[in-house]
Order: sequence, then C-alpha cells, then structure tokens
Amino acid sequence: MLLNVLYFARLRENLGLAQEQITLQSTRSCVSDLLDYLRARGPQWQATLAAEKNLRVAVNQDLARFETALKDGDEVALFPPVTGG
Amino acid sequence: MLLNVLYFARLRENLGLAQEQITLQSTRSCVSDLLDYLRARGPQWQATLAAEKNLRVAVNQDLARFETALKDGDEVALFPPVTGG
Amino acid sequence: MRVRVQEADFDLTTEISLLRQARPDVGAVVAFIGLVRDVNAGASVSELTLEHYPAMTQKALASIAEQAQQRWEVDEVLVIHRVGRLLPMDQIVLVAVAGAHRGPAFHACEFIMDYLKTQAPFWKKEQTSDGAHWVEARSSDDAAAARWEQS
Amino acid sequence: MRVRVQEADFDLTTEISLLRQARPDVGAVVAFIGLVRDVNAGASVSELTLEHYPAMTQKALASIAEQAQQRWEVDEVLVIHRVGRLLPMDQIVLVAVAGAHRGPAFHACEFIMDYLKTQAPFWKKEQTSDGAHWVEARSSDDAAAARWEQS
Repeated sequence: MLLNVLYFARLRENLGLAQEQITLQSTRSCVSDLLDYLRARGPQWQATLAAEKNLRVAVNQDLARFETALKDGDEVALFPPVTGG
Repeated sequence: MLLNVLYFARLRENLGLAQEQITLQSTRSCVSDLLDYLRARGPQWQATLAAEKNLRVAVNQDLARFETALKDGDEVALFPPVTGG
Repeated sequence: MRVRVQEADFDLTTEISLLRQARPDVGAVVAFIGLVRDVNAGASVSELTLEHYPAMTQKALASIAEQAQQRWEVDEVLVIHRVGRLLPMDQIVLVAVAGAHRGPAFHACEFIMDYLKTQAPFWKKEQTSDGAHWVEARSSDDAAAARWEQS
Repeated sequence: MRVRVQEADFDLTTEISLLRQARPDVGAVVAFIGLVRDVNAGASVSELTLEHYPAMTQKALASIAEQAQQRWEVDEVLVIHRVGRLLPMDQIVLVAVAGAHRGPAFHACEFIMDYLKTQAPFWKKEQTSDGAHWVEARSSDDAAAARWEQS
C-alpha cells in the first residue's frame, strides 16, 4: 500500500524531513508496522521514534492509535504531543 | 439605640420608603428584634416582611443574619434576594 | 483587583488590555460577560432597570474578588457591573481573571460570578409584555454558589 | 460554530460582537484568551513560533467545538488559534462560548481549551535565553482533559 507520511515539529527537525511517500509491502498493516519499517532505517530514525509515549499519530487527519489499521492512500502524520493553546 | 434603616427593590416599593431612622428601646437587640418592631406597624409591613426566606439583611454593608446583634449607629439594609450579574 | 460600578457600557478589548498591562507573566485570561436577554421566564423583556445599594456594592464585589484571589493562584481580577436602565443585548457585567495558567483562572472567574449572583446587592426590574416586575432569584444560583463552600 | 486558524491578531470586542450578533437570547459569554508568557519552565522567552498541521487543524478544532455543543446547552462557539511567529504578551488563542446561562458556557469553554491543549495539532517552539527548543507537553494538560471523559 502507498502511504503519504508527514512529520511535524521535533520529529520533522530530527528526521530532516517533512513529508514522503512510502510503499509498505504488506496489504494488512497498522501504524505500528509503519513505525517498525521507519525505525529500521537507522539509528536516527530508531532514536526519534523510540519512545511511544512521546509520539502521536493521525490517520487521514484524525488522531489514531498505534494499532489503527492502514489502507492504501492513507495520510499518516507522526508528531510529538501537541502544545498549542 | 439609633439605627439607620434602608429598604431596596421590592421592599422599597411595597413599603413606599427607601430610608428611615429608627430608635429601638432595648440596648440589646438583633436584626430579628428590628423586624418584629417593623412588622408591628401594620398589615403592609407584616406582609412585606413575613417570609424570611425572601428577605436578606446587611449590617454596615456586610451580609448579616437575623440573629446578628445590632449596636447604636448601625446601618441596617433590608432587601429581597439579590438578582444581579 | 479592580472593581467598578457604572452606568456606562464597557469595551472588552480595552478592559482586558488594561487588566494585562505590564503583566508578561500572564498566560491565561478568562472573561465572563453577562447580557440582557430578550426573554426571561417565558415573557419577552423590553427593558431592564438595575438598582443597587451603592454603599455596599463596591465592598461586596471587592470582598468576593479578594476571596477568589486567596483561593486560586491568579494575578489580576476585574469586575465591572452596570446599573440603571439597560436594553436587550446590552452588557451587564464583566468578570475577568488573569493568571499564569488557565485552571485557576477558570475557577476564580466562575466562583466570582456565582458569589456575585447571590451576595452582591443588585436587583433587576424587568419591563415585559406582562408588565413590570422584579426578577425572582433563582434557586440554581444558590446551588451554584453552595458548590464552592469549603468543608 | 466558527473556527479560524490565522497568523493575524484578533480583536476581542469585534469577535464577541460577531458571536452574539442577532442572538438576543444569549445571556452569558465565557471567553478564554491564551497569551505568550515571557517565562516558561524558568527560562525567559523572547519569541515563540507556532507550527501546525494545516489539513488537520480545522477538522480537529471543529470536532472539539462540536463535542462541546453536544454536551452542553450553548448557542454559539468560536475558536481562533494563531500560528507563525509570536512575541511575549501576544494573543495565541481565543475560545468564546455564548449561551442562555453561564454554567454550560463555563463548562463548554473549559472543555474546549482542555481538549485543544491535548488534541489539536499545534506545536510551540520557543526562543529562550537557553536557546531554541520545542515546548514540552505538560502532564497537567492530559489530566485536565481526562477529567471530561464520560464514564
């Protein structure tokens, strides 16, 4: 499946990337599978995405869980806990 | 003791009076004694001051109780429950 | 702590700016604005007259604001209450609380309004389609104020 | 329900007037204004940059405001959140709720702020005397939002 992946705030800065397209081989994947795929890219990715308590995810602009299932064409955003207001 | 007595809102209208000076004979009186004195003036006073749940009192500009003691020179205000804000 | 009783209307932007003036440590302002409704207890309201007890009003409002400042960590409190003749949609009261964080500011503002509603010497007389009458106190206001009593 | 995300500042008097426009049944407005503080976590702040996730922001704020309108009897809700570069004492956010009575308006306003703080995709980066850094989320904000969870 093809995913549009976005990074915000500290994640965007640490990874040096705001947006990319990723193709996951499996047809049945959830957010955690995407995270495993990204962590396998190297130490910087591993470190930035390690602590799940400092990681939030939105799928198609709605807050989601790590076990939320993904489908082809989804927009997945990864970011730290929000600090607006 | 000499009291300065004020009436507000519905009480002022019903009694046709905004302010008066009253001399109570006793030297040891509380708000209830003043109310008894006023109720004895006639049916209109009796009716207007009858229901204590619809009556509030302030002594020297502080909310007080019916058992609050009075002293010479006090300003006593009688009024219905407040409805500001 | 600023308390004002006045016939004149007030401007929100101006009042909140004054409240925050020279306070760069303020992160949160909570403001309550009370307004004249065109209906009350089922009758349409064409006009409202607010009577008060001048010698007591300032003292009562200042005491309520002071209690709020003792109970919650807030920096500045403003209370403006209008008196005299008012029309539907007119502003009646402004309670504004400024502090570092929002929780105490929300609590202090709601506390001040609940106490003002039950302890500050104001009385409303309405002109309605059924004639003129004094507004009845609401038992829900007593209940709201009672919530804050400390055990 | 009105939701705006913008770089420009907002004017309280104007926004509250618009919110109440043609609503003579509104008796209570509760407004929260969030401001840039010149100190945070002990460091002095000279500047703040607010980043957001544009495609999600409007949707998230509208959803929070809608939940508030479903839970409490209120008539109008306004949320304005600024993004971009801000300085100490600048306004960041306005949440204003208008309704017949004050209780629901207070609850809805505080609920929206608590949810906004934990669910709306904004991130603050501060320039401080110790350098630039992303603001840490506060566990007290999670606790504030959790209070509203329905059992």
